[in-house]
Amino acid sequence: MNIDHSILTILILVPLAGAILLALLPDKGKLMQWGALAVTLITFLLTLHLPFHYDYGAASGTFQFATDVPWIASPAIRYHLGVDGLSMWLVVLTGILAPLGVLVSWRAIDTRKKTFYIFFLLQQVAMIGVFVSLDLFLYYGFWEFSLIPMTILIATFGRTENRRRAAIKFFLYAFIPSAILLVGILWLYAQTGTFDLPRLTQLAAAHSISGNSAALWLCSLSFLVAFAVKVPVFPLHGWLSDAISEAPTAAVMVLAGKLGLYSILRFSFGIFPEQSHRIAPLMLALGAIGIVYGALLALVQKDLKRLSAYATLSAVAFIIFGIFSFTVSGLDGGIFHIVSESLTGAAFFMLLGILYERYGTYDMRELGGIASKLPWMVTMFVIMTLSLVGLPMLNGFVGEFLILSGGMQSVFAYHVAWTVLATSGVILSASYMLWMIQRVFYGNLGVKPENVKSWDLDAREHLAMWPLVILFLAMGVASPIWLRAIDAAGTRIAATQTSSVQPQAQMTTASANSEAK
Amino acid sequence: MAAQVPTAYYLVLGAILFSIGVGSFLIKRNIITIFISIELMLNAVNLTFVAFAHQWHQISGQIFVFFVMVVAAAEAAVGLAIIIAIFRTRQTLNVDQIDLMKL
Amino acid sequence: MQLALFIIFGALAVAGALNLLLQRHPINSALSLVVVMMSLAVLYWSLGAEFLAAAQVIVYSGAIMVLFVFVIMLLNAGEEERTKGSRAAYIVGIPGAAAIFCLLSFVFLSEQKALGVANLGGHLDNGLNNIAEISQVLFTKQLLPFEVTSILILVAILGAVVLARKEEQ
Amino acid sequence: MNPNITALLPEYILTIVGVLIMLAEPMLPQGASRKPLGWLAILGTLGAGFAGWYQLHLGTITAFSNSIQVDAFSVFFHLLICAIVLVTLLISLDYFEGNASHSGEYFALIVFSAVGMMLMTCATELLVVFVGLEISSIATYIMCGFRKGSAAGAESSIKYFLLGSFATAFFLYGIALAFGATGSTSIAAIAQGLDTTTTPRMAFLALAMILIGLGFKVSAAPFHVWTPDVYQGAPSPVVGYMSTAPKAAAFAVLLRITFSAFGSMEHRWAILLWVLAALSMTIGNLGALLQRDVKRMLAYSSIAHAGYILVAFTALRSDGIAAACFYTASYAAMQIGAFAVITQVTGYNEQIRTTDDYTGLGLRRPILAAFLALFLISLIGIPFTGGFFGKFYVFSAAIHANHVWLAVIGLLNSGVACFYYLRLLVALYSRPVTETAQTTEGRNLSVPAGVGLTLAAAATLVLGILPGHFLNLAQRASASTIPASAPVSCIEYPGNCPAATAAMPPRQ
Amino acid sequence: MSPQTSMIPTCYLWLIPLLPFVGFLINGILGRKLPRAAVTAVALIFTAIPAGIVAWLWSVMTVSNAPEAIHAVSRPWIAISGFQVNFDFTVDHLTLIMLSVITGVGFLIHLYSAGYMAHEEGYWRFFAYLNLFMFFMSVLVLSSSFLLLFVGWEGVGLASYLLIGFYFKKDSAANAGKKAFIVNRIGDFGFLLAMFLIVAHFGNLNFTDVFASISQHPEWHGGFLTAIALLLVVGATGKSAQIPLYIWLPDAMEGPTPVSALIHAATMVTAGIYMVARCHTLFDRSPYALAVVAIIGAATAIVAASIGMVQHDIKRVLAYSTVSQLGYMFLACGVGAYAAGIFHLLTHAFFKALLFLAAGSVIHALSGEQDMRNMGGLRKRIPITFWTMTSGVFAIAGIWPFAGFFSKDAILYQTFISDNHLGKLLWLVGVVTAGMTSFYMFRLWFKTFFGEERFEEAPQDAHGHDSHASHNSHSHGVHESPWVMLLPLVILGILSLVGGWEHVAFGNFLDPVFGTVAEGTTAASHGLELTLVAISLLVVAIGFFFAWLFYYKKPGTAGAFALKVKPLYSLVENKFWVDEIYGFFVTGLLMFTRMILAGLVETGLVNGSGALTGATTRGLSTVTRRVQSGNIRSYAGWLALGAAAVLVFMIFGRSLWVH
Repeated sequence: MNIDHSILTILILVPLAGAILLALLPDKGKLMQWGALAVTLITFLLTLHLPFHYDYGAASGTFQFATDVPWIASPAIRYHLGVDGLSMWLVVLTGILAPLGVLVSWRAIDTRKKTFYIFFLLQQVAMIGVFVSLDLFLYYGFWEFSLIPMTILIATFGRTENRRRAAIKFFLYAFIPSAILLVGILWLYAQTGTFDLPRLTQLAAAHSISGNSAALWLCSLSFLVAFAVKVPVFPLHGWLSDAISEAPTAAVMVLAGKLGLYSILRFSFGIFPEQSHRIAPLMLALGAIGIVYGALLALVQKDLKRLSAYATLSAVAFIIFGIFSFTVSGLDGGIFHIVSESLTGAAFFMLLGILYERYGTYDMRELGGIASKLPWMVTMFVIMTLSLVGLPMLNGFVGEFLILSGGMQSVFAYHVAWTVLATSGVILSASYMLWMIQRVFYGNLGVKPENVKSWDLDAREHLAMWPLVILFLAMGVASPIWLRAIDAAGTRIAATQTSSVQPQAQMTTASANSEAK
Repeated sequence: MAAQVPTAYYLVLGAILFSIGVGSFLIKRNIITIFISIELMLNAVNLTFVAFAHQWHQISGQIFVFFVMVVAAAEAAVGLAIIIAIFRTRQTLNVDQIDLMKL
Repeated sequence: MQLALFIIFGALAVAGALNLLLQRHPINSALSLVVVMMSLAVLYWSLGAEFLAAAQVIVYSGAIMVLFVFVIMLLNAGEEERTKGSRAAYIVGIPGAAAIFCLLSFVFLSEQKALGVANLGGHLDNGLNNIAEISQVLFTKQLLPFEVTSILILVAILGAVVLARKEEQ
Repeated sequence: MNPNITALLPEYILTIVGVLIMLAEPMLPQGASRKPLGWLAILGTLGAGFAGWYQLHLGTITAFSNSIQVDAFSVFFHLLICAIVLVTLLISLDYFEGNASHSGEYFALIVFSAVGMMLMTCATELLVVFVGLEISSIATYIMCGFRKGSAAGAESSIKYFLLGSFATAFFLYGIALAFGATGSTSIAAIAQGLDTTTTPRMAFLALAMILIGLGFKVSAAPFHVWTPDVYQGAPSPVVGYMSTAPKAAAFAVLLRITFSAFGSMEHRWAILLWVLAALSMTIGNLGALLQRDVKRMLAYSSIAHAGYILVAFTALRSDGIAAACFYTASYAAMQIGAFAVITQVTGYNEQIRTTDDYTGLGLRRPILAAFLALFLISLIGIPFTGGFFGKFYVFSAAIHANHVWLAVIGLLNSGVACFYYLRLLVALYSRPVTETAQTTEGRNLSVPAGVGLTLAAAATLVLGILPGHFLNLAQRASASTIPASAPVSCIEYPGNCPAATAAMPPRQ
Repeated sequence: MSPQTSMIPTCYLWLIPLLPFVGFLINGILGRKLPRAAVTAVALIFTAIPAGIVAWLWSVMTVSNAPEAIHAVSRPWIAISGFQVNFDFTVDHLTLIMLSVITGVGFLIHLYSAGYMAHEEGYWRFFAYLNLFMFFMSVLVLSSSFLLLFVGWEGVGLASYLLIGFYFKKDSAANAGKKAFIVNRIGDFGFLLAMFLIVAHFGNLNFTDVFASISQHPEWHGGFLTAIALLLVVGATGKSAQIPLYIWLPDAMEGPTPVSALIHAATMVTAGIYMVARCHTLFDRSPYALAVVAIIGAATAIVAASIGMVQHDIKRVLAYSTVSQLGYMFLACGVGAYAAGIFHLLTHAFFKALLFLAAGSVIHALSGEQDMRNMGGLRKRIPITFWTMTSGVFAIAGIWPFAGFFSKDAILYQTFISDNHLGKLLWLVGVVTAGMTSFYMFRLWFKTFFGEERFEEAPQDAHGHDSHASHNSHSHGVHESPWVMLLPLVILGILSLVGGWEHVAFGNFLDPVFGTVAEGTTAASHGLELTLVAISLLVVAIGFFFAWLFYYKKPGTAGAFALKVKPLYSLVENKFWVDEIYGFFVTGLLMFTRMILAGLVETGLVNGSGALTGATTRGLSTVTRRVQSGNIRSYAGWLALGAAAVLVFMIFGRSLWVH
């Protein structure tokens, strides 16, 4: 039989079943680890089904592997799944990160493994669900649901006594805007009587969602703000550094970026093309500022986790900058960069986790001179750094280049200035990463490395790192493999040029005001 | 004819009694007295019922009053039992001292 | 006649109510409530509710109030001391009560015309006397509530038993 | 069959069972366990439930000279109340073991109060409503004080009793005024009378008074003040019961009175309820925000949930009523579930009260913690739980009636709410800070309690994941209460129309 | 392209970069396990073969009717709708010259390193990095599009970062590496922006297409072309260590000497010049940009030279001289004499590599001593080194008939006759710089090889050359280097002697690339050329004289003279305080970040807003709970009030609420 129509459902169900299975198994020995590893690997292999059976020639805007059955008659809610170039690679990404997460947690999580792996798998369920669901209700379901496992993971396995605060902070930051998002969704439903995304997109294209432009504008903001907080975009990132510095490695790997960015691309741009164009100049600015801001703050951190947090902020700001340039290049680059940045970030956090396993600290002042003791470690760190600072031939560069050149081509106010500012990020990123490398690995031995007995990467950690390294190279050299599908999506979004693009100066002011209120 | 009284007056009388009932509920400290003031409120309502029954020539109003009486009796039984219980645990009938649970 | 009855017993009722309010000792309050009930009984009668008037005297002031007095005696509740337990009661409560009164009487008086007048022994729909009428309705139209009341009583009894009996252990 | 029998079948069954229990109670020897009576009550409830299910297929029945109308609406609440009673009985079977205090009477009281509530839901005659209300109220007053000797119990009982009677007086006054305005006390007659009434102002007063009385029963702000104290002092299973069943009944009455009796004055009470809803949500959540005592916290949150349900009243009839019914049900499921867990955790002599005492429960009693976590998640309103779908449905209805800002307020409130729920949830799964908790913790989970919990949990999940059938029921209920004349508000889109729903039953 | 393309097996082009990369992979992954011999073998073979291929390319490209360029087209690297970049390589004469420098000199230096690094730990690492560098450098020159060029551009930056920081245990080394990479990044910042502008205006990054469309629009002048050109210049100044971004190069001397020779003298630093030359079509359209290039070049040349005159560290002298020589090349490009620039690049590659290697040999001989004040009289101790070095010194000083003479004079002459308004002034600067050059080079020469021996014999505690540990193995006093080190020296020595003559041989070799620049004028004024030559030779002689006077005839006069012009001297000795000024800016930025961003914005605005909301809610909550006084009567009070409110609302509500 043809698996294509059920594959997405299967992808959601496998980790769920895995979680239930783990709940039933006894928590003894390495059973939990092996179980989780098996489940995640199976999921990953299943996700690989998508790129191999994806119809790259399909008309853009069509969803593949689709499932569409009524779920609830009234309100009209459907169980509608499907992927396109935008979401396909994100699903695969989610698939591959999971087993790596299990591998790095192997030894790091030694107590209450059961709780950990159950919620870890639930987290994966939620994320895959977000990426594949095309019904606003279903999507919102997964979107909200994804908060719970993450919160509990942070609260339970956080690093310091601050964990509970961090967890609640994370949850509140994500939940309250989402509540407003729900209002937006419901309003849309009241206007159109459907939750179905493709349908809504058609309506939006026909300008027939609602005559009330002010309400529509507020609605679009309710969407955008909720997503922007989750990304997070520059001034809304209050939760990020706490959450990242508390959360266990496996959780951090999937904490920021993906979900919010995907949602912006899929829903904000899909349902509110005009409004998105209207707000774009502001977002462009926020993106550029965020890049520099994150990089500068990363530059002055002493704690590796916090440094990585601000690095993440800077990285996602790149993507925001790209997608809101509304140029093919920017959008393609942005989408591509979501994938590559997640991989790089994952590598970063995994390495930090491994380092923490060795020395039990993230404080750079206690580290130093490790390079001579852990050669493989430093090699991996340098490779990751190069990918993060966007060295050509590694994954980071393709995205960055496309994004920034997209910014240069965009039509919005002051785009040149913002592009210049954004590009200066490449200097700063190099600065903080290299400085970190130097402080951690070069120079004289720090306090910890001197006193703590440590060991270089073991087989398991090699197993976890090498796939990423290879992916870095592959994505850096053979980007078309990924861009082929992504380009279709990016081109479509860029093509939704709205008739009502006002003169740019007005647009910025307008969006600024509306943001203010 | 002078002998007639507007129904409204009965209603106002009811309102007066009702409000006095509310007021004494607010003012009295002794639980029993408070309970008594509730009875007063019920009586006010009864008066209103009767007045309306008279105005509409509807017996159901009076029936209602009848039921109110029954209910009042039942409430009295239970209420006084509760009061006894509280007196057992607290040795007081002053409501101002019955505020274990607050905030 | 009607007017006289209304004025006298209305005044009496109000006086009783106020006395209830002002008396410090619960027993006095209880007795002043009896006064109110009695005068109300008269008013009922004047409004053509003979049965209710009787029931008021027998059931209410007879049974219920006796129960009250009994409990007061049982717990020998003395003078209530003027504790300052609650400012809210005075600050928000009394104005609230006053407002309620004003609103009610405002509405009643403003709609006085529509409400019409009451006269002595107000005749009811059919010639039957009041008691017969009540009983008829009670056992046909309002049978269900009447029956259900038994459950109510049952519950009350249960409650009294449960609550009043001492905990044995 | 004689409608007078079929119409009140569940009530009959429960009454008989109650009487049987009362008769059997003295027979049992002094020290003996009263569990058998509990089982008897459970059987009776099941019977009543089946009777209700049976009624569902009889269509609308009116009996006792139109003082009773058994339609989809009342059957919906019959079933709901039966379910609540069932779970309550299950979780409180062992509650009194070892503390022999009239557990027999307890079961009887629950059953009788259930009868009262059921009567409230199917009554079309305010007199019946009043009597039913009194039955349930008095029963609950008593149950609040059931933990004899505990000062808190007596206090909560007296508070509930005094304030309850106070509110009842208002309710009565309302009925009196309604009678004065329309010359009748039956809902249908009032509805007609209002069109011809010569004293509209008095009608307004009547409605206001009735709303005050019922507002108290459903603990909507500003008539909520009693809730926290009473819930805190009462025994946990009783709280679980009284925070769900009487509310459900009261909401049923409120729905009938507002939509059927005073439907023509919707423009008046809709906006009033708008305000009450906003107030209740805000005050409830704010009150709970810094609350350390778990029961008290849940009490406050129940105020907020009452607010959420009131939101549905502001919506257009067709989806408003259905939403209210649905939310009431899902709220009942999660609330009683939460209190079931609390009952199991704290036991009879509730030593475990504060959030800190619950810290680390996930380690000590994983299963209970998991249940509690589920109910909390549902209370927060996380998708795939009844709580979420209820909120979703309610606010969707409100927004459909263009009450967008009410929805904004409400959802912001749910944002505030998630803070305190989450604090407890997080506490469950983090290491204990105080060691006091474990010592006084109750025994391990007994089978009936486990069944009760499972029922509640299952309901919570089913209402969240496959609400199809149940929604259908709720929508039929709402359809049955709408007078034919009433404007049906699903012109805009067919999806929401009860008729359409019946046409295409949801598929899984 | 031209029909001949088919005849030429382009796959060989791929081998040029790929082989070194393979070498890098082998050494990088397995190196730690492999024996040194194997590592060396891998490194050398995988650099030797490309050199062979390049030689073969010469034979192909220089025959008559050879194609102007060989293209190797391949699958796309980045492809989105409306924009595509392939892995395309192109070899034309310019590339050919660069390639020969890279592979040739590169191979020699590999050879040299085999001896020089023989006793290092991380030997394998060194060669892996070196091969990596070869890979990226050849990509840089082979690429046929800006983006691919940028790949090499960044890559060589990376390699130099890794190699400078080779002794990462030394903080100075780690710092230098970081500094080099970041300063280069500042250049790349410009380069990137230039590319974005190009994409925005041409929608394409291929050299051929971009330049073709420029030549199709003769009306384009200045404007965005200037913007692009200037941004490219920023990139070039970063890579080629020109003002204002030259500061990283002197610190880069922390790396092993062969690295300095290969990367920081011969090849990488010339990438900027190569890029400007490559984009000459662009620059020719923007006189303004050209002028900027010329001025930067001249300024850098003289400033660096002046600093070089007072340095004591032998490698730093060479470093500054490199900067100054690069300045010459920039100057050449700036006046449109690309051919001359490239020619100087070639010769400079020879003699500067030689000088570094020789210096390395000296250092090797003195077991790690780098300070010239502790040298002297080495002439007899290490003769071969001395003679080869001499050839290098004469070459760079520009003494006939050494290579430097031809190339430098070509530049000065072109500058003089250029139609640039500043031409004469720039020429003057160039000539003065020539004098300085000869001064500091002979200063180095004298101080190192003549006079009495100022070094202490046979340091037991020898801390290895470049002061890295583990060199105690052969610290047996001053000694001549092994043959693997001397052979490259000799070859390069010969090249720096004869390297200039090929200019005479095929002077128009680059015309296919640059077109015939200023051909007429050269023919016209032969007399002028001779006078200029005379002048520059004279200046060089003066420079030699002073060096001889100060450091050979009567040493010490230098110190006395320095005291006379104390302020000027200290200014120069402290490199015009440039590093300090930059450092001030950087610390300022960090301070700003800590104070304003981290302090104000992050805690105040970002977290503060959230905290404020929380506090407000808590406050409200406290107020709400105050109502719950626990007193029944007050509860009744609230109920009464609420009831009153509801009643009011119901009766008068209509007027309160607009329907």
